[in-house]
Amino acid sequence: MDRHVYLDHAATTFVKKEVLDEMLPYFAEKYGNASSLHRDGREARAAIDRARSRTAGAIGARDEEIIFTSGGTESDNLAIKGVAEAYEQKGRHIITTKIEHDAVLNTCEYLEKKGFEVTYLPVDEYGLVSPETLEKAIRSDTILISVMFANNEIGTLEPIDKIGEIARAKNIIFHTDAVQAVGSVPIDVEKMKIDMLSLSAHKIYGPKGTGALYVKKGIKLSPQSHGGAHESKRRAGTENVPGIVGLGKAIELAGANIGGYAERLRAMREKLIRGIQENVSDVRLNGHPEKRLPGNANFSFEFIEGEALLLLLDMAGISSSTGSACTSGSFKPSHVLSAIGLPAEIAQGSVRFTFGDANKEGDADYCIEQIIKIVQRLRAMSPLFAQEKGMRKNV
Amino acid sequence: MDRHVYLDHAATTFVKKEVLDEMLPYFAEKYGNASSLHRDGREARAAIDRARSRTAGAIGARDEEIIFTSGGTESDNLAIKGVAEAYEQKGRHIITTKIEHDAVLNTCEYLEKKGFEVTYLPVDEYGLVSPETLEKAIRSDTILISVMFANNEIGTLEPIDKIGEIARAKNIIFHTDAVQAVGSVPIDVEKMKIDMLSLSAHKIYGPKGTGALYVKKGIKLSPQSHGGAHESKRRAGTENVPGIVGLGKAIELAGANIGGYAERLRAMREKLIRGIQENVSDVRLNGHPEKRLPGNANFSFEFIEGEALLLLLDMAGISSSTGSACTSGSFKPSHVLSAIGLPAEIAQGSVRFTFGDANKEGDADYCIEQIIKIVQRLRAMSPLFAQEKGMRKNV
Amino acid sequence: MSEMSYNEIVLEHFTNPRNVGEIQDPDGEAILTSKVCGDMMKVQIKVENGAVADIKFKTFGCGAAIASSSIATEMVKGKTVEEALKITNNAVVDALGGLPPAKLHCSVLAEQAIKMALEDYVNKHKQG
Amino acid sequence: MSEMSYNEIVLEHFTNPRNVGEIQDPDGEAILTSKVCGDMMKVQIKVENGAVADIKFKTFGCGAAIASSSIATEMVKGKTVEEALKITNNAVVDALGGLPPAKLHCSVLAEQAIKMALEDYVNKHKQG
Ligand SMILES: Cc1ncc(COP(=O)(O)O)c(C=O)c1O
Ligand SMILES: Cc1ncc(COP(=O)(O)O)c(C=O)c1O
Repeated sequence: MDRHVYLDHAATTFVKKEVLDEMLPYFAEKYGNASSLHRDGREARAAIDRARSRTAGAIGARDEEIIFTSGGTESDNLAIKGVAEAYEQKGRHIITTKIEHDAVLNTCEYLEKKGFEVTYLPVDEYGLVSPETLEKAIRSDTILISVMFANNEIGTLEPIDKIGEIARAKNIIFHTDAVQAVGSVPIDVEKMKIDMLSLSAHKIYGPKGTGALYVKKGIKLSPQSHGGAHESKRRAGTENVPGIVGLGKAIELAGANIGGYAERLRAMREKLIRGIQENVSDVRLNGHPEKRLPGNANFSFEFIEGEALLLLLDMAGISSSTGSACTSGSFKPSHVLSAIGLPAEIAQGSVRFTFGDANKEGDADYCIEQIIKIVQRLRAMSPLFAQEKGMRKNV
Repeated sequence: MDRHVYLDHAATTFVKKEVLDEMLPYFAEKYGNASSLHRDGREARAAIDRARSRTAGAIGARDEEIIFTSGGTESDNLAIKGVAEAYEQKGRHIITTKIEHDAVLNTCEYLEKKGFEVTYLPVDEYGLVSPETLEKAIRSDTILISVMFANNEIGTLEPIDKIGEIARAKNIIFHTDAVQAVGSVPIDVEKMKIDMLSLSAHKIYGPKGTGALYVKKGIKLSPQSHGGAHESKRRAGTENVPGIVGLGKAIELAGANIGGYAERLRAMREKLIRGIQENVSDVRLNGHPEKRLPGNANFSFEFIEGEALLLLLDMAGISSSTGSACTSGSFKPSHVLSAIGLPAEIAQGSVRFTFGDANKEGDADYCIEQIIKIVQRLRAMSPLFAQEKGMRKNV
Repeated sequence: MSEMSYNEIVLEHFTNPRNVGEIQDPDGEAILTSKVCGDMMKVQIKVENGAVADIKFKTFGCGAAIASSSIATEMVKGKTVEEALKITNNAVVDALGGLPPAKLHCSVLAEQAIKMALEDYVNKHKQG
Repeated sequence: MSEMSYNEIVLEHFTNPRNVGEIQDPDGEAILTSKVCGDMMKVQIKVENGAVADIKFKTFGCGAAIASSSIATEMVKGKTVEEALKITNNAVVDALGGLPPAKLHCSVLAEQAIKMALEDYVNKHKQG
């Protein structure tokens, strides 16, 4: 099978040519250490400064509010542990949600072991957090609210501006994991009253291993990486100059094209959804019908198991994911699908398709065609399907 | 001035062509997420596996003992905090030295704030740690010994095998920061009884933003980055595939060439040392005369200040460093030079030259010629030099 | 991790599973759900002259579960009931040329479901 | 950080410092060591008709210290002693077009050493 259709852009994307072109000189030619005073060092420093401005500009922040990290995971860890450590005298209560990425959830669980208390807010059947529920969860010792901008599995967009409003009114630091949202949804940290925001380059056609954390001026943050005085002493480690340059270019490109990009993805995604819903029975679209990332479609195909579907799709040249890429290969049904109330056996049959710039006209059609065939084939060998259809016949 | 002589290889190196060539496909073509089950993911996973074998092979470790990180700083942080957290029930005492890199020192200082006790071993005038002193510092609650393989400022090579011997005999975990040593000195973790070892790609002609931590099988390590189940659950975060591929290639190349490389560097370095010592008065070579990294020369030029010297060298096209690149621009005299007993005003006149593959025949000569001129010029405007020479005349 | 990916034999059995289907009036049958992952396997057998003359399965499960079902049913086909009852999940894994560590339990599902169908036959046979 | 690098004016004064040297029989002089970083500046002045007719310095210090010494001595040259005493480190920094934040104290060294040399002259003058 020669055809290759990449429908896993939420897991990672390719690096765009314009991005790689800007990065290249910083590997073998302009290779100075940005901390060095000499010409090679200054050249590297200037490149980082430019990337910082571009990154800040893309989300409405100021240059000095951007800390470069090794990715979204580090940004989330730094935000949450950094605030927890800096404000523990003030309080030890954190509010987050049940559907965060593991980088947030596991960090919160780690803090629970260290004596912090964490409230994991529920979500409704679409994956939406309720601002009212959130407001009620706030206590006098709450020091941080962390709610993701967009969910990586089901694509649901959370009511970030409402949450920002509440957090600001109560004077509580508000962090959002926007790793999936940046590049697909316009973001303005000022308007949205966001105090901290995590982002990652490899989700927006930049390089893997580079991310950033926006931290509003005035917020204290205990560094989590100790060493040299890099990143205004908030993140030690020799700067990944080519990576940072790549992030700067990628986020600038993303910002410039956001409207058209979202439109393009939405069109392909809607075609896929329609095609599946019209041709496959017993299928469920997970996530919110409108408030969702433009490229995301997440289906539960009843009576079959997701990995088997994923493998046969892969053999047909289609790259997809069961839930989050990070949890593929684990058995616990996705915590996100559990949180929206899907029974385990239905959650098990879930597959995520995420569109992006690797896709072209016709990919959705090809995908529909293959899904129909493969679902049929797997159901034919599923004892659940036989039971169910048998039962219905008997009614 | 068109001539450019890079003598700051200890700060960072360029990425070699062979290394970049292997990395390139992983940006825009083979861009899968190594955690994904589909073909794109498997391709990325295979590349990481290969890099892991190469990295393990270069230091005599097993594949599963290698954890990829975002650099030397993260490796040091993970090693020290990871062991501290995993073994704090056993004891809260750590032994290190006064001349470690900030990535180790600041991590230890952080742990002191958290209730750990740290012994900072002194060094002699050459920067050597005494194994006897180390042995005496061991207590029943000592859980970790961390001694660097080679010092980044003065190049001194520590008696690692003796320390390994002692640590193993006392059953204490032994970590070494080998960021400067890898590629210049042969390393075998098995023979040297090293339990943990930090390394960084950008010091060995690999990319910035990638490093590794070797952790001997059986040692417990509390992860410091929480999130997905990457790196056998010891370091969360989407893998930087091109970076890891680059590290694998760079360390393989380094291992294959180590003898010739060290010889080449040593020859250039010795020429520089001789040239300076024969032509400049009141100059001191810091570090050990023989037990030192092949590329490192560190001088203290009395009566002048290092940054001024560095700037004029820079104008003459020579890139050098005052102490560690990370501390350039800070005022505290280098902690390493203080530890070897240099008075502050002499430490202030110190400059490090580190040779590597960016250098060619004649670089040492050019450097000698420029240093002679610049030192003369700065001394001519130094009140200290006038005093000193005046005093000597008066004797 | 590389431990996540399947070898050629597994992929071949997963893609072209043998013995999928149902048997009318089976001599023994069983449905089993894995406690580990919720995968489910249904096995039906036809016994002739004390040997497994035919065997069919339906499986709701991942690649490893389907491949294990396929190869395990192949392994018992033609064997005497007594011999067939000796099947172990290790033998299934070996026949598959290995499974990712996290997927070993899928071979257990196949072993147990087949054994249960055989036992179902033995029990009915005793009574009859 | 970009805050570490020097601008053109600073680099020019550092590379071609004015008024380096010594004065035989100065009318006022001073040597001052910075408590912040250990840099040292020596200043000598010649006064004619109440004005700074000549000024020379020697500085042990970084780029900022040398550039500050150079521009500060230029600024007071020709001024009356009274006017010269009004020199501030801010004026020195302004004349240099700014200094990296961490290097501001170097301008203080220049200001203070020059003031001390001027005061040395004033004191001697009073007494004489
Ligand atoms: C919502 C979300 N947060 C955090 C991360 C982690 O980012 P990274 O892969 O850069 O570590 C991801 C992606 O894996 C994500 O989708
Ligand atoms: C001895 C030593 N340890 C640790 C580091 C930190 O490594 P990295 O620059 O990859 O963060 C360096 C280099 O800066 C070093 O020289």
